[in-house]
Amino acid sequence: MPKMNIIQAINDALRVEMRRDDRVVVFGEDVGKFGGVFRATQGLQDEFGTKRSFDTPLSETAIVGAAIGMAINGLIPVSEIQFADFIYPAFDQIVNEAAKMRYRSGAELSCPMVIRTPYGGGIRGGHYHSQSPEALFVHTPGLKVVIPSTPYDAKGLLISAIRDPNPVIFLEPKRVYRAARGEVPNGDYQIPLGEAKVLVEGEDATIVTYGAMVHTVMDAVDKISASDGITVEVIDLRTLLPWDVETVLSSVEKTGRVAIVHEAPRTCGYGAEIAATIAEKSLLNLQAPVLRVAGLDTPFPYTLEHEYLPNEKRIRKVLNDLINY
Amino acid sequence: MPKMNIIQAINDALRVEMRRDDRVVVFGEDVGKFGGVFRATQGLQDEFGTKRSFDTPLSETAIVGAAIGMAINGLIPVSEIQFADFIYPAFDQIVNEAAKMRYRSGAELSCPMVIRTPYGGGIRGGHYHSQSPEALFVHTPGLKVVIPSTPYDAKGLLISAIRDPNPVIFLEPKRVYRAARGEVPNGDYQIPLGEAKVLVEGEDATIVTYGAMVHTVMDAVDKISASDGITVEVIDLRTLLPWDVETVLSSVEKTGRVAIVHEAPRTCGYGAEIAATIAEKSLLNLQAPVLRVAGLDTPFPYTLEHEYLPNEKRIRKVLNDLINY
Amino acid sequence: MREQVQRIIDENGKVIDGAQLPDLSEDDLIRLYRLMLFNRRVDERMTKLQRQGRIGFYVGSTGEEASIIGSAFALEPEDWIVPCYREVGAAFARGYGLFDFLCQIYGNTQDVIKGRQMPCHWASRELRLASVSSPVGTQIPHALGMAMAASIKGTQEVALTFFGDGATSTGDFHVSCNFAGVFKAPVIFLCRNNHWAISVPVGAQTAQQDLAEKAKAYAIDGVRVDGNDVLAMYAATRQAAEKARRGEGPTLIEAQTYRQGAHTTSDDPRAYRDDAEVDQWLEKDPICRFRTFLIERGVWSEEQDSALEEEFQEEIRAAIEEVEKIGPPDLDTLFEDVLDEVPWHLEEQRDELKSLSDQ
Amino acid sequence: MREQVQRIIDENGKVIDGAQLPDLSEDDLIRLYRLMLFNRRVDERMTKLQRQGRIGFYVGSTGEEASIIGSAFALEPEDWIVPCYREVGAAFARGYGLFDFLCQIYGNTQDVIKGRQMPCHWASRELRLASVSSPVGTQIPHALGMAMAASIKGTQEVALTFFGDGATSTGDFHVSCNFAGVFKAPVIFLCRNNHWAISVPVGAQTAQQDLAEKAKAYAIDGVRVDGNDVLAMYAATRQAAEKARRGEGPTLIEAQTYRQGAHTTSDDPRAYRDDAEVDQWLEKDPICRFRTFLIERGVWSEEQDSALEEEFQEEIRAAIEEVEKIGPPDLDTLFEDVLDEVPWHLEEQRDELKSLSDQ
Ligand SMILES: Cc1ncc(C[n+]2csc(CCOP(=O)(O)OP(=O)(O)O)c2C)c(N)n1
Ligand SMILES: Cc1ncc(C[n+]2csc(CCOP(=O)(O)OP(=O)(O)O)c2C)c(N)n1
Ligand SMILES: [Mg+2]
Ligand SMILES: [Mg+2]
Repeated sequence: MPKMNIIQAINDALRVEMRRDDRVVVFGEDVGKFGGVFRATQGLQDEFGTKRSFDTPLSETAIVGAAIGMAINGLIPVSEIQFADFIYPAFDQIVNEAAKMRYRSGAELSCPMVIRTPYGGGIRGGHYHSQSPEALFVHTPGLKVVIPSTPYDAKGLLISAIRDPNPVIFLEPKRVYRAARGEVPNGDYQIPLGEAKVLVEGEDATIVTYGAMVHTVMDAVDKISASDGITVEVIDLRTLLPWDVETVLSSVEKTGRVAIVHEAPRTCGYGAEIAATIAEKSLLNLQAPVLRVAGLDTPFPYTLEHEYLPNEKRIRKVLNDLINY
Repeated sequence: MPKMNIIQAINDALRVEMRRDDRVVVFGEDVGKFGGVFRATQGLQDEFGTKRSFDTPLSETAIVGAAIGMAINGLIPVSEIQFADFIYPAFDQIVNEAAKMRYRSGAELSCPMVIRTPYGGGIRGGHYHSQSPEALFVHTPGLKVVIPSTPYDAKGLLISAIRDPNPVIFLEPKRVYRAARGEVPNGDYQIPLGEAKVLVEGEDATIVTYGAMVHTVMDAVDKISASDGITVEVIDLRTLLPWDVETVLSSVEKTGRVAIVHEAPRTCGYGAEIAATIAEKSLLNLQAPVLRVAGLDTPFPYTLEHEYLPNEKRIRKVLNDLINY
Repeated sequence: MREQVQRIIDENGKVIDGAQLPDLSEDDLIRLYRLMLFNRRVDERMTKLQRQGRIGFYVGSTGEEASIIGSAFALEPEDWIVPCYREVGAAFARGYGLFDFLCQIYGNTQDVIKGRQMPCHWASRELRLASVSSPVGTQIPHALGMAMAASIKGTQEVALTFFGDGATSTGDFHVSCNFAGVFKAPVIFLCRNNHWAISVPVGAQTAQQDLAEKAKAYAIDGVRVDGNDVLAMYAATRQAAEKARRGEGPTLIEAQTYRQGAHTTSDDPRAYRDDAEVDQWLEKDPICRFRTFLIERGVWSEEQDSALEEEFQEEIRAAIEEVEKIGPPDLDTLFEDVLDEVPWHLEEQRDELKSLSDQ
Repeated sequence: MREQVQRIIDENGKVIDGAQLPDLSEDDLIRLYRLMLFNRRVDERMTKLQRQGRIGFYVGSTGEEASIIGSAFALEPEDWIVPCYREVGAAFARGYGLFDFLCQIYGNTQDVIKGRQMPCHWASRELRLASVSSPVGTQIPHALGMAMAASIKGTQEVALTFFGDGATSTGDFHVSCNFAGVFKAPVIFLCRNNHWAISVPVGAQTAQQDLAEKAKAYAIDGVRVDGNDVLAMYAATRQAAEKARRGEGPTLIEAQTYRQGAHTTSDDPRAYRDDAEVDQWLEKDPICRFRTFLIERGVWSEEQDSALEEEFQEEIRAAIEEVEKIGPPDLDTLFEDVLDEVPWHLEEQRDELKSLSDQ
């Protein structure tokens, strides 16, 4: 099996789907000729032509709005928003239009479409090249929200997202776009949306996480397990909505101690939902409060971004707090 | 003291502030001559002229974007978004610009401004005249978020919001705009942002709520207390960010049983944050899981809106579940 | 250089000197008339129902029927119509039935969209009628996307989107026109300039009140049409559709018309506009004018007109009677169609609600 | 009717027949030249620092200095400048210092904005320089609002906002121009048409490539100016500002110029554009042209030029040396300025972080 990074895996997924189904079209700012500022769409215009892979003028509103119209009229648009920080001009089209189209039309119309966008910090991107807006989309009924953490998952999840009949927000962990490498099968395979993955089994505590934070957590847990002699179960959610409550709850049953790690701001972040659900459904299993390690409730900073982001120190502290509760 | 409804109280607050401080300007769609589709700005143009109270063209983006510029250049803009459902075209200006202006400029510039908008269901408004987007703003660092439930609070909180040096999202419970009536002092008074109000004290359980749901909860609690012989403490948060964690936690200490009631969708809603925080900070006081009564995770419906909204039945059930846990 | 307003029949129903009548059969002319009159009578009846509290809300289009129906009539069945909230006349022109419309308004079990939206928010895949939503302007990029899809697929359909003068102030209008210019998308931007956006007159909406002129910002064609002249609306739309099908790109059509009534049943325009202005426009009413034209041409008569009025009255009455017997949608429908399948968290919410409603 | 491009000196530094030189002293002319040259040398040096990994990122403006500095120079100190990310030259024209700029780039303790944003995202209340943000177009409505505030307060300040050709595709551009037209706001929309938006040429950005023409959609004035002619830029901006101050409303100025370099240090334009096109524009370089003009006019000499180059080299070197000694901001700064006061939840987060960093 070839080794790929996440960018290559995404490129490969797009290629597989564009070959398989000529309704799939790929577009966005700098996406066509240039192949995207992160080069995720490189070579697609050469292979599939300018009708199926093209540049657009600079408007996220129109990119998403047009994608909705294309989806209704028989295509499967896979649009790119250059950075998740720039998705807000399309927010109305996403939350008021795409998300509600199937419901509001009694399923007369629907929007099978994917919006791909790199999210997250750690690349010295400051306020506007670092945000993690997943909670906003999870709070919007009518969307699926997916965040892969590895090349293998990225390809399999993106293929599933493209074939899914619902609008899918596909957030890509740009911090590990190139750093995360792994084996990726050639050709066609899917990873079902809605299924989490237990990355490592453990007995003493559970960490629920996703996206770029998976790597931070795995590194930290490796070290902490080695130094402290504890075992930590790590769950990569992969799909944030609908999320895999069963996998999470059965881990909680086992360990009784849970932390959620994400880099979006803490208040009303995705971790709040997981924490609230666990405390609601599994209170009697809990040996300690469900704790959250999250981004700070500040705009994303520049110089001190690594102070902002969850890191080994904070993960170590939270595991300590859980275990010594 | 005169009796007013919420619309009148808001109108009165605007008038008090416009008289006191000529930097305060009021504008939005249909706000000037007509006085707003809910008539909250009625008479202001007559009293203060077209420079300080005026109609705008139809663009929420420009309304909020211009408000930011006005705030930077010495005014205190109080803009109206006709329905909260129409705030999304301004989402980028709110979350990426207004919310981050002070932080990103090292406090060189700031946005003292208020965005008023009616929110919530129960008026047969369907998808687009019923939404409750508060969680989206609470999740955005740099904003304050306020929701009054009574005329008295509406006036006092709006005056505080106008004098606050931060951008404030002021969500108005349109369902009870006219139905909620009460005594409202003449002239100038403030209710500090960030302070909740214990509406009724109780021993057996706590309900945390805000906005229009305060009325639903109070009605339900009245009946349930009478029929079931229990006492329920009801807390009206009034400010959602920063929220009054002390008042909530001391109630939890007392009752050990909490439910949160709001009408926004449940998943990643505001209730998740309160539930997660309580379970984190006060686990050992909890005699039962923190439960949420919320809007459904669907777009807001039309015919069945009262099935969508939290109601007495659901509040009764949740109190039962809490008490019989 | 301000171009002329396209007109075919004048305010008195006379053919304008030198104007060319579109190639429409007598049957078609009568169909156009029937549609406009039907639209108006439905509007009137629904407004009354709302006053009586029998329905929750209604959006009328009195005075704007020609702009809505004339343009829709010029399209082919495979073309998409992408409306805002005020164009059920276009749906009727497509064959959308009164029964379906009423079920939508009542939001009952037979409502295609399952009682999920306010009145006048219909949709029909079969008839290629996109789904109405309330936010102003948001449908415009959808029409763009449908048209781009047609170009990409190499099919011949055109997308026509309706919107008001107020909508030209939105970002959605601008970005869609700009994309359409770049991609030469087969889309028709049909702006019903009815001179008001709730209480805001077009003069306060934009300094460029010659709305068709806005097309120049995108190097696309802009035409201005007497929106109360159903034949001119038909001809202009037909031309734009043919041009689009030839791959020559989009057109912005400004239909100059007038909102004779309230914005919706929630509105009372006496609070903000002068009767004198309304009266002026009543003289230019599109239906009276077309009726005179038909009668003078000998394809229609007063007697036929009276009969038609009776026919419509009875049809509408009977439909209401039938629809009012139908009950509200089932609780289950609340949870369907959020996604294609009901996810676990909605199953939980559904089960809880059902267990409570069984009590 | 496409109007002419406003020019004063041609590509060889000669005054164009019949062109009127703006009323600028010799000192002012030299100041303009110094600013442009300084801007370019700073850009070059910063780009190198980025290559060396000493700074994280940089946005240059090589080739566009005249459009940026000529326009800023035409304003009064009380006027607002509302930039995007490419106009530090305008800040320099206002008196913004290199030291401050470098501190911002390094995001250190002396950075006015406390290390919170990427390089080139400066702000200064005192100098009436609005805060740079990365999203394209979002600053345009702020300038509108500042201008509206001036009208409302009855003061005389004008707001000038810079943006690129790509930004004309955004909704923010449209809605701001439309409001400005309606309210006759004293705002100048200054579009640097540098012909590229990252990899997208202006020809793929909009079908209306005569960007000044877009002003017609709002019935506001649109003028096209040779953006590489610093005197023409000065004159056009001055005129627009005077008009705005007289209460005669906004102007859209299209400055026709060219992005000679990469979009930012993250970009490599060889992947998408031809060298031949770049070479053509190098011939029209704004600095060379103005230098020739000054020398031919006798207000400048080769010797002065060499001395100036040395002066700048030393100034920049010394500033970098000083700034590189300064450390990063304190942890506390992370939590300040989110709101005017630190709320309880941020206090908790701060205390936790501090206790961990003390370990
Ligand atoms: C984005 C948005 N903002 C505000 C509203 C409230 N609103 C409903 S209709 C309307 C006026 C629309 O005017 P116009 O576009 O001219 O259409 P018309 O109603 O005249 O047909 C307004 C402001 C809305 N529906 N959507
Ligand atoms: C809303 C938004 N979308 C996308 C981007 C990514 N981006 C940064 S600069 C740029 C091109 C801008 O081109 P133009 O407006 O011509 O300005 P220039 O860089 O040429 O000065 C793009 C697409 C962004 N910053 N903001
Ligand atoms: Mg209108
Ligand atoms: Mg450019």
